[in-house]
Amino acid sequence: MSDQPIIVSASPHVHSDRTSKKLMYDVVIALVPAFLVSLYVFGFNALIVTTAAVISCLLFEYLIQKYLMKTEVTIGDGSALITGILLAFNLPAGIPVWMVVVGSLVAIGVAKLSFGGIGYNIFNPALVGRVFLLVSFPVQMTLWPTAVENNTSIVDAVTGATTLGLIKEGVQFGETISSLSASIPSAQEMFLGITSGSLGEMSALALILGGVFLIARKVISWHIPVTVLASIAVMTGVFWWIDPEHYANPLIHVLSGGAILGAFYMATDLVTSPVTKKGMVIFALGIGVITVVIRLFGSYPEGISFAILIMNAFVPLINSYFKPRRFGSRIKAKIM
Amino acid sequence: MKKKESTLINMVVVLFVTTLVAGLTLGYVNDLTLEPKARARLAKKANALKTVLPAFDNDPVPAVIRVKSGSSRDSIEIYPAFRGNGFAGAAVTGASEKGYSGLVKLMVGFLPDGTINNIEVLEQKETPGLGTKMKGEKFLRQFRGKDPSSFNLKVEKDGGGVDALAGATISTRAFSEATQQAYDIFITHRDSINEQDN
Amino acid sequence: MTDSILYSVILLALLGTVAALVLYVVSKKFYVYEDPLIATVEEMLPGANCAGCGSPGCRSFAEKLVGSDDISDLFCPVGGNQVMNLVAGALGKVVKEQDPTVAVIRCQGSCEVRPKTTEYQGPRSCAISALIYSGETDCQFGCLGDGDCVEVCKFDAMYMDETTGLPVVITDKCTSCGMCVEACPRNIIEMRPKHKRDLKIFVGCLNEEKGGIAKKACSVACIGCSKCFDICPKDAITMNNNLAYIDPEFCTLCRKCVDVCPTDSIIETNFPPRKNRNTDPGITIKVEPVKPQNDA
Amino acid sequence: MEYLIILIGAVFVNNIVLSQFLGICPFLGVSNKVSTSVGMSGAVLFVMTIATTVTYLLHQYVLVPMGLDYLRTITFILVIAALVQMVEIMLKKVSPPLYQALGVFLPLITTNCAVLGVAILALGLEDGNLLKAVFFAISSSAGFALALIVFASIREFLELADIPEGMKGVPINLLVAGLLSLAFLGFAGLV
Amino acid sequence: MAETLDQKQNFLKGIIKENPVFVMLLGMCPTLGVTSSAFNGLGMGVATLFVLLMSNIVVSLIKSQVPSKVRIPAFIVIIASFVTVVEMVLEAYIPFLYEQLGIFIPLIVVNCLILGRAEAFASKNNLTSSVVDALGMGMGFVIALTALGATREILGNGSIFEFRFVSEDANTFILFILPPGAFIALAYLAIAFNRLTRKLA
Amino acid sequence: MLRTFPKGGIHPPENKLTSSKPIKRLPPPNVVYVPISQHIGIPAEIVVDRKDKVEVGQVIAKSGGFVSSNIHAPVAGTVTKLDMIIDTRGYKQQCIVIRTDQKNESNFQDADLPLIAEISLEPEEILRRISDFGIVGLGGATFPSHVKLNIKKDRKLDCLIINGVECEPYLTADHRLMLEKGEEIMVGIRILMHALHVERAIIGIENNKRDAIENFKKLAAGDPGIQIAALKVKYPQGGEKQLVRALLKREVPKNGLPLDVGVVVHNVGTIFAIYQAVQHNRPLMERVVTVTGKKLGDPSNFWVKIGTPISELIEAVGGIPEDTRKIVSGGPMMGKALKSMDVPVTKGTSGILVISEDEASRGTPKNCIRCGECVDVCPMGLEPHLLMNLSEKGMYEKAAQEDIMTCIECGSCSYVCPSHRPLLDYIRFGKTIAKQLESNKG
Ligand SMILES: Cc1cc2nc3c(=O)[nH]c(=O)nc-3n(C[C@H](O)[C@H](O)[C@H](O)COP(=O)(O)O)c2cc1C
Ligand SMILES: Cc1cc2nc3c(=O)[nH]c(=O)nc-3n(C[C@H](O)[C@H](O)[C@H](O)COP(=O)(O)O)c2cc1C
Ligand SMILES: Cc1cc2nc3c(=O)[nH]c(=O)nc-3n(C[C@H](O)[C@H](O)[C@H](O)COP(=O)(O)O)c2cc1C
Ligand SMILES: Cc1cc2nc3c(=O)[nH]c(=O)nc-3n(C[C@H](O)[C@H](O)[C@H](O)CO)c2cc1C
Ligand code: SF4
Ligand code: SF4
Ligand code: SF4
Ligand code: SF4
Ligand code: FES
Repeated sequence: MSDQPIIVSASPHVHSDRTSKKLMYDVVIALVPAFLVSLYVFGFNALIVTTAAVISCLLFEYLIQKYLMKTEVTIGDGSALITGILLAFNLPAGIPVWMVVVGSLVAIGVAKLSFGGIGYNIFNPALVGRVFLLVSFPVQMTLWPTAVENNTSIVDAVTGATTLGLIKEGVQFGETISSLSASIPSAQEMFLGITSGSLGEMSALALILGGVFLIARKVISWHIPVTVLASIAVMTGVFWWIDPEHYANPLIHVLSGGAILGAFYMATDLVTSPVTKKGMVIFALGIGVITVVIRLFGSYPEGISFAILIMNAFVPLINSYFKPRRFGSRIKAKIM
Repeated sequence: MKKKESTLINMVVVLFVTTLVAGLTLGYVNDLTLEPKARARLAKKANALKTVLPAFDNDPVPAVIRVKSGSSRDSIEIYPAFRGNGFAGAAVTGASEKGYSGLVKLMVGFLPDGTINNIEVLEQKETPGLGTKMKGEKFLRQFRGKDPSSFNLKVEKDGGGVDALAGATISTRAFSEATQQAYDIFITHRDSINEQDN
Repeated sequence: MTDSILYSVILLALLGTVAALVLYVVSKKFYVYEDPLIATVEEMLPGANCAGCGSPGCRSFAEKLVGSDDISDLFCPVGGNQVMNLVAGALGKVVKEQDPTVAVIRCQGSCEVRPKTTEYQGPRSCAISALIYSGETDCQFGCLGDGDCVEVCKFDAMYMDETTGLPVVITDKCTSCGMCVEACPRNIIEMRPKHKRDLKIFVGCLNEEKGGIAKKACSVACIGCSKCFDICPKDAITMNNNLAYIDPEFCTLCRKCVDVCPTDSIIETNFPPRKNRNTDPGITIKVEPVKPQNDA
Repeated sequence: MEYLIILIGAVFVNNIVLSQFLGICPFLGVSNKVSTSVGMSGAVLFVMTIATTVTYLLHQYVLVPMGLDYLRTITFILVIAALVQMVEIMLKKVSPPLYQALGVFLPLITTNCAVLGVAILALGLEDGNLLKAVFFAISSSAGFALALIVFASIREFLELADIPEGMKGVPINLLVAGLLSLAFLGFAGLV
Repeated sequence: MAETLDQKQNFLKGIIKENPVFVMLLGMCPTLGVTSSAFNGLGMGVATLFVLLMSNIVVSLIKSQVPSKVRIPAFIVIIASFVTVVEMVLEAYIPFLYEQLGIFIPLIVVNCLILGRAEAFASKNNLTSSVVDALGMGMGFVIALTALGATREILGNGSIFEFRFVSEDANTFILFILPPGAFIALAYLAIAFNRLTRKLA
Repeated sequence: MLRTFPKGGIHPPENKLTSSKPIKRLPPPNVVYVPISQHIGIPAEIVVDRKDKVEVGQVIAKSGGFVSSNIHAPVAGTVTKLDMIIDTRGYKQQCIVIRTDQKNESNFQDADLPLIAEISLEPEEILRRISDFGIVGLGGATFPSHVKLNIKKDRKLDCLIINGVECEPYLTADHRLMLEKGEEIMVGIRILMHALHVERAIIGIENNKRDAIENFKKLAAGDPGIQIAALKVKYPQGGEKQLVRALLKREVPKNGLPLDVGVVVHNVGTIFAIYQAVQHNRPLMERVVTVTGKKLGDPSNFWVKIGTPISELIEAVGGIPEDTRKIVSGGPMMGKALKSMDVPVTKGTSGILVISEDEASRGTPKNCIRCGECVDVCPMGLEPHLLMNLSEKGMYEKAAQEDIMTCIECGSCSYVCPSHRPLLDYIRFGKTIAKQLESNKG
């Protein structure tokens, strides 16, 4: 018998070895390949932006919890770390560091801790931070350094437009997709990640690799990413089929912009997505549709951030209408 | 407080009296402010004219010429200005629907040779902090003294000479288009205005 | 010019009249009666919606007050006699005066006198831990110390004493709404008459165990020795299941029982200190008026 | 197409609550339960549609011909106030449960900027006609309903959350509204 | 003596304890809608203060004559009249403010603050109290709107009362002049206000 | 494909340390403490007095009402006291204390009675014996069997299900019983089929007990009425609603019983007890108990007399290990943590589990991250995270609307929650309050 008093508690007395901390660090691991690609593409800049975001997210979480809220500090649980990384992944490489810090403050202070911390936030913190910056500083947020192979210096960041930006501008000016095709990177380039855009949305390959890892580790289920990407593909496919000169083909839509990053890592945020599989599918469908609507008809070239935030707002509603079927709720029991 | 019982009579009477008094007051105030209101509306135009036109000594407002232009809903107004007996220039309204939030309406003052003297934004609904910067000195400065026949009224991005507002290319395009429209009208009507007075 | 004034007068007056007429007709046609007294009474009640009166809220209590002929059994503990008299006045009914009462904690099982024998892991809530077992100590009657009572008090009249692990009632703030009595799964809390200067004498223990066992679990337990019962001149004390209880209706606060209790189980509050007996200060619960700031 | 644009505009892009700031009071006040917010949305839909119809006609056929458009505010609000009160009295009789649920809030509709605001905005529609005005009113109330119901469901969820002490109540509700409005910015430029 | 003390309380409560914006959440639409700059906030505040004051006076004068069934319509007509007066005066004499405030001027009519005070206070109290109440509440409103307008203008535009303190192309938080910024700024101002008043109390 | 229930469930490490350990007989202790409430329902009424001499199997407490059960002396000896003893929750309960008469042989007599396969009794008589001999369900709930089997004529019943699932980790009592007493259990099943007039019986066994499945398959060969079904290893396969769903694809309605879908479920232990009662007139006085734990010297399965203090069982496996922090009566998923080792074995005690420091700690609860794991594993289709929050915030009526009452308290949700939330603690509490509210209303 141990000298300490015996423990009494209600059942169950054993627990699986999965912890929320492990889930979070799995996500961090999954993001490593994409980070390496961004390092390769953007060099030092990628490192600066990511470090700034991660450090400021952790720091704000620590400071606010310790001195403002006076609650337990939870920076060890990995969620602020993910928020930092994903925020950075959603920013262009050349953005001034102070803006990254502001974005982190909004993400952690406004979107997460104001609601009581991990688990209670309605909206995806990293995306709130990102959209806040996008709306506040549209210029810096759409200044895309182009990929220069092995570019490791900060200075010669050349700005170029993203694929979606090119298409949007071009179509607005009456050009056709085929006339634009010269300036659009090829599907292969997009897949491997030699194009311009936010830090983390470079390589579809690296992102999918991490995503598959997460699915294999059962951190996320396939429902959200697959539905989001499928609905984007189907919807853009329909428009493309109707008028291929005005609407880009679905492959471009799926591979470009933040579609994959959003579908695998941001729409799947456990806290801000529905709990049931049925709910997840509805949620993801909404994201896909809104993304396409914004991309094709709205004023922003890219819409997945907004789409995720909008659907985040619907999560409580989805959760209360798409409940699991209760056992034994069949009206009439069948006896032979 | 003692509540007053509601009866048909007192309900009708009270509402009748209240509205009666309200009607009287409002009618009266309206009468009082009718003129100042009109004056305020005119003043706005007059002020705008003063800003965009070079020095003049006629009253351009009554001399206004309204022309229909295919591309815009409202008719375009041309305010000719004279100094001494010479043609000093004209202020022309221009509009574009292609602003970020729709209509952008300007008043462009031209010198007789077609050079832009100054521009004033009459109406716009652009996003504060973005599109609204078109009213800023820094932006407007680039148009002054430019002759649209040589200065391409297009955003740099589209191959023109206009330096776009940061983050507000759309607004800039609309602005440029409105200016271009005013210029086109001015050019087509310049001679008739000149003649009209001479 | 004057036309405009005339028109506006005519138009508005017309609209006004029409509106009045329509409203009149509609209100006659769709008339629903509601006793205006209900609103009056509701306004008199404190609006704490604490349910101390037995009705789910002040509004429904008002309905009940207006609806019943005899309101002498109905009482709002928060508003007290003052409010009840006001209500009675408005309704033209009589009320019964009630002695003001206050909550007392009938257990002194601090960590010091009652050692912990097990460690509980689970939500810190008396109701929940009571559901799965008898508590971290060997006394299965005493306070569980998880503060459900403090939690439910709407008037900040209770706090948990960190050192003893027991709740404390701030007598001045207690409105005797009874929420805590209801919340306590062990029925530790009792409403007792407040008396003058808040003098109270009561047995601070609920342990029904036989003397030895009780004493082993907790050194200030009532061991059912009946000494207080024997000495009480007013027969205010009853013995039941090895436990003494002082009936406030008969107790005259003579303090004789306090002296004879071998385990210091009987609590007296707010009496002047006495010279002839040196009480252990750790045992008598002092009512502290201030609430510490750091309770979360 | 025109109607589709009005609908999308009023519901998503220029949502009366989230971007026009009309009807904020009931939005913040009647949104603690999804069920009540549905009731409130219904009431607003009803009042807004009727009010816009009446005021549009009043404006078009009385005020403008008589040159009395400066009486717009006062006549509109009088019509709305009388209308709401009428609905209130009728509801009390016809559907007491609904009245119970909305009771306190019906008078709020009178002082709901959304109703008057939409009535006034409806006058300014491009190539306006009665049908368009009414459709605009319906779309606007749909936008109101959308915002209100989503907001209410979020608030129901937050009831179960441990909101920090200082944020509880007003601030957190405003913050949610703000973030909701931020998300809806994504629809910018759709119409 | 007691009377004046009472009136002071009455006045102060509108600014602090029952601040219409931060505490009572009244009149939120203009609060959020027009406060993209400090000047607009101030203008709207003053316009509202005027209407509130006038309608409180009239309502408290005629309160005993109004039957309950037409109370609201009658009050509204009174309020609407003053609003229309304000509207006409602004258009005539301060046209640029008139344009800035736009649809929110007629909407003063439906500002819950005004009807609420008319209903809850002026219709139950005497003239002096009603005037003091209107002034207190109105000032509370003015202060709140100006503060919110100033905050949004500073953050969003880098200026206050049109006075710029950063260069024209400095990066300001445009979000704060946009609708979401109004909600967010007010949320945190309300916290600040609560903390401040709690400290004062 | 192995049969199983469609939604939810978990698969914790099985840890069946004792599955190959034959059941040993624990010698009767010197003193037994027999509580009078060992079953669900009304406690039995004591019919003996201090100093009375009692024989093995003598009724010492009589059924106290309809849902109640007789209690028999597990040993021969003298009643020394009618005392209080703490129950699993630590509260005091009435019990009968018997000092074993060391001289009385019946205390040590071999209980392995010869098999009697022939069924000679009428259904009424069978049910009477089940009632008289104090048979209660040994699967966990200790519901008096005669009540369960007392089926009204108008109820349709077509299948008897024998629960040999034993899905709880660690426990092997049913497993061993099925191996060692397979023939008796088969007879017991036939007795019940005869008594209930059903043609069909299914024995459900989890696939991790291949030997038991084989054993029964052999024994049931040639009896078309009795099927043996291998089930997927998934907790809580043994919950009767899940079992009925898995075996027959019938869903027991929300607040219903298996009987509502024409089924009666009994645990294998109960069946064995019924066999002994009917064929040998032997009351329920002892049961198989698995005493287990990773740090124990010799974890074993025992035949234990009812009333034996748990401390004696632990002594029998080599005493309590150094770093023990928790002692559980029952399995790790549903068992109760004990406050003291003085608690006696009762009819419902299926195992004693001794857990060490690192296994015992529940971890600190964190905020729910709405991962939905709990929703996924809940076999009843509930939303545990929601129920917990509602219960925590005191919204019991809402919780009742969310079907909190249908929770079977399997603990799967608490088991998986990555944030270590005490979900079931709160749900159980919410159920209690919701039940109170319900009965207040009615
Ligand atoms: C809420 C919001 C308001 C905007 N307002 C304007 C605006 O007033 N004028 C404008 O040209 N662009 C505005 N934009 C940005 C356009 O969508 C578009 O991104 C931009 O005009 C083109 O970017 P560029 O100027 O950097 O090339 C706004 C965007 C958002 C989200
Ligand atoms: C309060 C209560 C009443 C029950 N009534 C009946 C009954 O009338 N008929 C029956 O066959 N079983 C009845 N049962 C037994 C259940 O069918 C079931 O076997 C028992 O609850 C144990 O199941 P468990 O171990 O899965 O919880 C009852 C159980 C309880 C708890
Ligand atoms: C989560 C859960 C798991 C259960 N697991 C088993 C089990 O493994 N074996 C078993 O016999 N009974 C188990 N039961 C009890 C059964 O539901 C049911 O009560 C029992 O089989 C009825 O038989 P009895 O009356 O003979 O005890 C479990 C109950 C629950 C709620
Ligand atoms: C699969 C997964 C995805 C996540 N995605 C995000 C995300 O997109 N943005 C973010 O801020 N945090 C993300 N997190 C971290 C964490 O859940 C988030 O900060 C919570 O919303 C904080 O309450 C993610 C965590 C996991 C496990
Ligand atoms: S013995 Fe009495 S005083 Fe001690 S803990 Fe138990 S109830 Fe409290
Ligand atoms: S008095 Fe009762 S409710 Fe209060 S802490 Fe003790 S046991 Fe809990
Ligand atoms: S809610 Fe109940 S039934 Fe569902 S997993 Fe949890 S304990 Fe099991
Ligand atoms: S398993 Fe735990 S963290 Fe996940 S949803 Fe359920 S309660 Fe929340
Ligand atoms: S205040 Fe004393 S009972 Fe709550």
